[in-house]
Amino acid sequence: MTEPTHTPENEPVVETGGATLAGGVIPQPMPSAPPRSQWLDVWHQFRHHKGAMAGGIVFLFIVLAVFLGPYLWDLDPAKIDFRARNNGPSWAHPFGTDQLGRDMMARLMAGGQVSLAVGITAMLLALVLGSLIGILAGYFRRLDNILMRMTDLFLALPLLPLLLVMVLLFREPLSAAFGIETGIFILIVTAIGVTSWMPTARIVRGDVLALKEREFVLAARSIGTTNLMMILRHILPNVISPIVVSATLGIANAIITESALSFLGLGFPPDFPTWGRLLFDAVDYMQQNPERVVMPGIAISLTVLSVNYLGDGLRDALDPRIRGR
Amino acid sequence: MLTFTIRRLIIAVPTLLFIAVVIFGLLQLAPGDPMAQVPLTVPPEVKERMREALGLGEPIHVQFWKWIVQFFWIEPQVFIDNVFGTHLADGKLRVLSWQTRSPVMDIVVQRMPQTLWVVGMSYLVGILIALPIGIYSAYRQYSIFDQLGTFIAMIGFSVPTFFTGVLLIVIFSVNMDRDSFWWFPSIYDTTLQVTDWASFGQQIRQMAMPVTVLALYNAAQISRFMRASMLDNLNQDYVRTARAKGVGERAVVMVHVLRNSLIPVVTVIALGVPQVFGGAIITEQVFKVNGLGQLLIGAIEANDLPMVQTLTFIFAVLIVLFNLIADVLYGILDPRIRYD
Amino acid sequence: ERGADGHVNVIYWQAPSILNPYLSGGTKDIESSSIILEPLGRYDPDGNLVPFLATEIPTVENGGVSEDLTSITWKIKPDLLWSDGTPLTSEDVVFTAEYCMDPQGGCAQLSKFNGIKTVEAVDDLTVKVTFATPQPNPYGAFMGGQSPILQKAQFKDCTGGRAAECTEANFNPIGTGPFVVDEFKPNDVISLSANPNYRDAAKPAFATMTFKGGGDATAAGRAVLETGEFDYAWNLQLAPEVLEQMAQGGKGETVAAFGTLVERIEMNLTDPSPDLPPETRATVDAPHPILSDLNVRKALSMAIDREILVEIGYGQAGRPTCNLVPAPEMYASPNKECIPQDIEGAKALLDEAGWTDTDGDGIRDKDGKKLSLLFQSSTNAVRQNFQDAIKAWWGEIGVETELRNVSASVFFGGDPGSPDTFQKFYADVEMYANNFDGTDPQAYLAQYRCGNEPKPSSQWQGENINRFCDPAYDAMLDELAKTGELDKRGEIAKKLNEMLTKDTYTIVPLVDRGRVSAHSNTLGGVALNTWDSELWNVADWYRIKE
Amino acid sequence: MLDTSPPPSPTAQPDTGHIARIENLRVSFQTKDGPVVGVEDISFTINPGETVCVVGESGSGKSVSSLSLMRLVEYGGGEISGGRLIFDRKGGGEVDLAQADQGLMRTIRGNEIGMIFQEPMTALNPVFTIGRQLSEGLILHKGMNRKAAMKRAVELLREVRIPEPERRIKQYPHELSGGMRQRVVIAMALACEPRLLIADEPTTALDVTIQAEILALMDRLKRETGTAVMFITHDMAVVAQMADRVVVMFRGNKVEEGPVEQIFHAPVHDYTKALLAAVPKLGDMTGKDFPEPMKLFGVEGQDIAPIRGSDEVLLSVRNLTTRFPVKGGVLRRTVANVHAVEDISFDINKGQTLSLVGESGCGKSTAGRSLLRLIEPLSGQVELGGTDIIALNQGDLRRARLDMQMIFQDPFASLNPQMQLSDQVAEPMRNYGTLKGRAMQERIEMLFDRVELPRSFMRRYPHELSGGQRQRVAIARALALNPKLIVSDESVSALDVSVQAQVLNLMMELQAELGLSFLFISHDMAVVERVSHRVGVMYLGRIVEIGSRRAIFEDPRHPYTQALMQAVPIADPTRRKSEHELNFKPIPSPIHDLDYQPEPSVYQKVGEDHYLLVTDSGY
Ligand SMILES: Nc1ncnc2c1ncn2[C@@H]1O[C@H](COP(=O)(O)OP(=O)(O)OP(=O)(O)O)[C@@H](O)[C@H]1O
Ligand SMILES: Nc1ncnc2c1ncn2[C@@H]1O[C@H](COP(=O)(O)OP(=O)(O)OP(=O)(O)O)[C@@H](O)[C@H]1O
Ligand SMILES: [Mg+2]
Ligand SMILES: [Mg+2]
Repeated sequence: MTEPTHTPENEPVVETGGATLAGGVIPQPMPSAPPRSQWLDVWHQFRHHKGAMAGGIVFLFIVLAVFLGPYLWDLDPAKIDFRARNNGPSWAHPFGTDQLGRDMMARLMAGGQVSLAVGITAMLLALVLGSLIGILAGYFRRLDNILMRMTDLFLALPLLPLLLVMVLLFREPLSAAFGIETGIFILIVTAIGVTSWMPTARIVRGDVLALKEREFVLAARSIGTTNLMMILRHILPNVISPIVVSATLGIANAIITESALSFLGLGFPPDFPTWGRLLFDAVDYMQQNPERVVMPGIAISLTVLSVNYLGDGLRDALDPRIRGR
Repeated sequence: MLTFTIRRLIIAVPTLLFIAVVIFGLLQLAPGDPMAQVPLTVPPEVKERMREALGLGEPIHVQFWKWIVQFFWIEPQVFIDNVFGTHLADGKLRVLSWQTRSPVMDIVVQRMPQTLWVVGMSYLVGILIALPIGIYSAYRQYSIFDQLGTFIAMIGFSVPTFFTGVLLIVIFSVNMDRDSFWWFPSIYDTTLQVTDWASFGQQIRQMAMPVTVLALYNAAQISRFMRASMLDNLNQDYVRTARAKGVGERAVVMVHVLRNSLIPVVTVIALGVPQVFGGAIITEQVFKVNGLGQLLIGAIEANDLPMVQTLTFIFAVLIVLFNLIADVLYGILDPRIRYD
Repeated sequence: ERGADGHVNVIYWQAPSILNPYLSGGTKDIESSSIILEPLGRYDPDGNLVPFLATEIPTVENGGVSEDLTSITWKIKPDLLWSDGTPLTSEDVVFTAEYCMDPQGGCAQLSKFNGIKTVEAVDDLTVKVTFATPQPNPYGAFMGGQSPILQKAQFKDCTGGRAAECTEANFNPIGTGPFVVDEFKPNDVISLSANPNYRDAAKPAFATMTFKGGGDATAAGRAVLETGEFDYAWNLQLAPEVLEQMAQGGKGETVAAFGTLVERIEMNLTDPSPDLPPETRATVDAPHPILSDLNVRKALSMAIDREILVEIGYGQAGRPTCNLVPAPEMYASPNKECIPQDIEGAKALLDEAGWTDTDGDGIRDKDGKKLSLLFQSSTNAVRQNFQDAIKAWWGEIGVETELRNVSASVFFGGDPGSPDTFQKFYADVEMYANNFDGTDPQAYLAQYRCGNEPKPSSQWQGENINRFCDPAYDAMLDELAKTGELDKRGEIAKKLNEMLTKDTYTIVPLVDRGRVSAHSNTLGGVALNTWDSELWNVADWYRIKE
Repeated sequence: MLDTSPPPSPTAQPDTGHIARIENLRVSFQTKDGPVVGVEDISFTINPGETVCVVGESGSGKSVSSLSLMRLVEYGGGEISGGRLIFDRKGGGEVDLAQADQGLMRTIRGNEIGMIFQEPMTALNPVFTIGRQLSEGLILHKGMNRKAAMKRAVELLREVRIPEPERRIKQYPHELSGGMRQRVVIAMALACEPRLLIADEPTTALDVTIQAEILALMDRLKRETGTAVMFITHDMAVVAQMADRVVVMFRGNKVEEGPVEQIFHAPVHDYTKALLAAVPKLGDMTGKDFPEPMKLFGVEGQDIAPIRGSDEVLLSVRNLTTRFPVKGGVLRRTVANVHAVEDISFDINKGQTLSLVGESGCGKSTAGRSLLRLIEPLSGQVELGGTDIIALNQGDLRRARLDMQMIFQDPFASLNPQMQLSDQVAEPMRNYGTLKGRAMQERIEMLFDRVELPRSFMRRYPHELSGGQRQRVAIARALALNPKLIVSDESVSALDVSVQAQVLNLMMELQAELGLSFLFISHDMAVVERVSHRVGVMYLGRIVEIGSRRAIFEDPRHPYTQALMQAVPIADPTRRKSEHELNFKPIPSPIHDLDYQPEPSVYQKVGEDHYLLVTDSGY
């Protein structure tokens, strides 16, 4: 028999069900630490998830590089230098320059600010909308039909005209109300959010349909759980994994869509670099200046990858069965 | 289930009509004009004449009604005529495209083969590689295979097809020798007829690159959902029961866990099928496949409203249909789901 | 010998939708149909008129055009056959005019038939066109790719409202050109084969042709220059360095030629401020608070380095210009004054005009009004590069610029409901390119007539984009319309051109844009033509034997 | 730490003929509070043709040991950290299962070792039909084709006394009653006639008649094929009936082992003594009108007073009917109805307990759920304290649920797998805001203490518990609100008798103090006798006999009631019932065609508070 050696600190506690005989022939085991909130627990778990931590660090690095980087690398991303057009990497321009001689590193950082902000906000918007609609449709039978037919409608609407109509109707009022940049930001984020929540909604609904027939939902109803609490406590944590996947895919989608929007004139002003646009602009130069495609490509992929690992961590942290392993 | 299906089919009618109205309204509202592509050298009064010739002068509800009649009444007759050789629709005005002045449905039919060959095939290939990868990644969570799969899937999803497509072209069409086996055409030939093995080989060659690009993208998405959903079910008690019966790991995973994990995957796949018919705009453009995606985007750019309206509506029908199929499948996959 | 050279592949990154140029104004449609349909005469690469179906180009000298410029008489070559073997007669030409001039038809080339009173068949091979008023330039109808001859037999039931229903005819027109359509897949591909009844028995050299459409300019260029899959690619609007890189592929070469296309900045002379009510916004009732000042307009032009623009945007396919009408020679003003960039001069000019930076934020102002402009253009990689560069230059002279780009389909769409069309001009300056058909600029210059500006009452239609209005200009236009002598016409046109550019800086021309196309090393006979269809001489194309 | 050291193992003799030998097994789990030992040190042997009963405290590691023997603990996050599991394979050779690879295990599982799982609901795959799941093992190990396997599956279902097996085989797990599911799991384990059968509480959800039949079935198997049985149970009467040898476990250790007579008549260890003393016996309450708490072993000065309750009617149920559709065909259309509850009426007084007993699948759970409207009944009236439950809208129904709570039959399925236990117990209080903050915390702690769960469990998740522990969480949750009525569906079946006694006492105490009423659904007649004021006997969806407990137990009139009383096993190994005492009556089915019109229930008064169904009940 191979008795595992235990240091005194982690001496396993033998608790097999408490004192059997009240009055205690055998003493009660000592109660351990007081119960902590479930979310604290999830957080604790999350912190010890290798993938999540790696993802988190990379993500943090990207955020820092993009938002603090410009203080260290203070070249103006809009500074045109016709003499230095299409340069390869050099000390003066570590990532080379573009067709107008602008520094790619500075543009990458500036672009990252926009792309990250748009990507994350739009993804969150789509996610919240999608999950909300999915859960409502799956959970409330009465809402199912109307919400799902609405989803069908949104899926069917041609994207481009829809976006064009949005610009038509909202660009000027938004610019007037929030200033040009914020206005456009709101417009873009809403445009992406409003046009990409449908898959999440349908996926979440499918899961909820199955979930709400589980017995613990019935049990929860029997103890008087309100619908709101039922959704928050019982349904939502159990559909977290498709939501997390949607989130990762959503952020990639949002970053790419943003660049597509600029072709409709819906995006940021053309002198605003974003990762998607840098990548798109660079495709023509793929053979001359491969670093121009590679850098924004890596930036986008790395962001998505890190968010993916963060999501994996969250998912694992929420699954009590995987926890502790 | 039957009543559910029937009920849903009945509801589908007003839904689709509503969608048609909304699409029509949206297209009317959207800025743009069918004359956008006419050069600036053509004077405005001529453009005005051309607009009138397209029927643009008529009130909106008349235009909509005309479309409804043409699409729901005349086009089916044309279809019947084609199948049975009758002459019901002779002389009746079909839905005509403003760009080409020809019946929209004819062009749609013309675009089907390449769309199905390329987009459909890539979807199929995507699913076929996504499912095993998703399943195995979940089964061996955090193994090398899983990490690699995650990595590739994320790259596949986050790097847009306008990049991967061009990359493939540069590698296989530009840098390969024209005579080598690894050379692939960068331009899809829609006139190619598959009649013998040689032309079949040619067809495969010209499909190879667009299908690869799209399949990678599709597979990335589906495999992630598959993996997540498998992970949710791998630790359930019934899996233990299956193991206690002595069922092999393969069957445990492929039968017991898989069936329980299919709902999100079915949803994603069902969501994707109409997209197949919607075409893949960017990939089609990169490889000049000229399928339905190119047709739609071209029509939107040219503000060819009858074309956009018809295509989008067909698309809507497919969406409604496949969502219904998905719902029916839910009921079959998980008997606990009730719809009454 | 006809058909000896096998197959030829042509790629147009815009796909043709119809093969009847009268039903579509699109370049792609006009050029693709020019393989099949032919006019009486065409322009050659130098802009000269050359007869095609006609025996010669009618002029006053040879008596083809009446002295009073009110009629023109065409003589058709004898023994011409349609591709179906029937003879071509003057009836077909008359029919073509009727077809286009039918008020219900929505003919896209109606302006070519402007001023025509009657078209009559004098005999089987003679057609006489009579105009209501004297026409200094009577070569509108039946000239160039825009107005080829249709076969009466095929189109006789397709006039007026029924034009759109003749899908078969519109897709497979019977022509006299070197090729006939085997199969047409709209917006995709045309398969053609040599016309057995083509008038020159030795032509075309190719037996079959594939005309592929779609994709983008990069892909088209690559297919010819790098992979060698195609023989000819049309209009490669690509960054010069990209094109250069492609050309290193060694499979083909690029050819360039210049026409009348000018990339320009248009100054808005009216106030586009969103604060104004919709009836007055961007109309002549509200003059522009900044750009009404000639000095500002001039300074803006001076700050631009056109050489660099050419270098970053067009390379061999562009040259700096100060003219709205850059060609033909006789109409082009020699003005080159704007070409050297003069930042200091621009600054001085602004200082002088009272635009100074009073609050030290780097942006000039005057009377509390900031020198800050909204600069819009259509979405297009080169234009965005231009916008960026111009913004930088203007920044140097203390002008703040906000950029906006609008999808081309909206920008040029002319939808009165959209705020983003170039006609509505809800911006201070905008950039696009325009040209004129054929070689005569009269109609082109007439666009800037008073009252021709887009305005709410005209549903925002109109060609006087800048809302320019100068009675002197209008008077000279009238004179031009009356003048028949070419030298005189040239002088007036130059004057008009300068009034718009050099004198008032209402229009700031940037680049005279040429056309770059590419053909493979083995394709011979290509003569790039910017005055007519690029495919004007496909009949002469042949395969170069190694 | 423990004052118990295992007595020298009687199995230390040379191992000839043992089918399985467990030596010093130790199993630990990783939880976030550090490693937890599920089984500390266990050794015992099982011989061919022998039934070894493993009894012991709930949570003492019985299930974990059996899962270790199957090498399935690994999949649940456990780890065999020591010991050997020697198994004698059919071909002769012995293998140490603890070292065997999963490939080898696969050929052993299901084929040579069969296992019946404790919680049948979660153990069955929800998306496959019963038939599919049953036939799987047969196809795999017996090489049958699908058709033959299906045929055999029908036979198996019949053997485990499931009515209308042809129909049931096409149903899904959630469409079966708790007892039926358990029988499906039994059939599944028996399918391949394994050499060793591990039965983890296989009869908790079965009524005594079916239980007797199942036990007889296992006995027969043992006799005919020499199958050895490791039988885990809390029911000492079953132990007395079945066991050859008994192993007593306590807190992860074996505390005593011996032949069944020795354990029953001369227990050595304190725990064993306590256990036996706590066993409720049928007839204990004979002559008493009212239930009273049980005398607990080792507790001095216990106040044992009868609980009278009141005469005020709290719950009144009239003509309650609930049916389920049976779907068939590809289109899944309704082809028949399950008449789960058919026209039942009863009253429950304030502070009193009505027990529902009856055959497995007769509709008890459905009745309980219907009156709380967790299933919408087809027709009938339910009145709780004057409010008409059936007429309530959803909002009012929620408010009404403050007064009525349910303990579900399958505790694992009824707990949210993602929530900590403390949160699950706190949830009802959060829902109604009855208690907050510290007060709520204290109440949770109190409830944990009262149901004998260590407070350290508060932070655990349902899957980290033993069956009995989960059941106690469910009880604690139902008690959290102090409702007026609790529907307790088999709520103490998974508890060992000593804990059971305490939990029952707790319930009765609350009843005495707060005037709680219970609808007590149980199969354990001794427990029913102990706790109820009145008893209803159900058969095939109807109440066939209802009356005061005394009347029913001392004067059963209906033939089914009589049979039920007959079949109750006795906790004495010397008074075993033989198989021929049982009458294997064919069981009719509650599934009827769509056009079937049942007759209304008519009762005849046979005693002061004693009614007998005169309508034909099918028995
Ligand atoms: N996955 C797990 N993680 C942590 N602890 C566990 C896990 N599974 C079981 N345990 C603990 O191991 C101990 C033994 O559990 P086991 O299920 O064997 O009890 P049991 O004897 O079968 O009890 P019962 O009669 O209540 O079913 C219990 O204290 C339980 O809490
Ligand atoms: N959701 C359902 N769908 C179809 N039939 C059902 C459903 N739930 C229960 N039944 C059927 O209703 C009948 C009564 O079931 P119920 O669960 O009430 O029995 P029970 O008396 O509680 O039995 P047990 O003692 O075995 O738990 C059974 O025949 C069962 O198959
Ligand atoms: Mg157990
Ligand atoms: Mg039950």
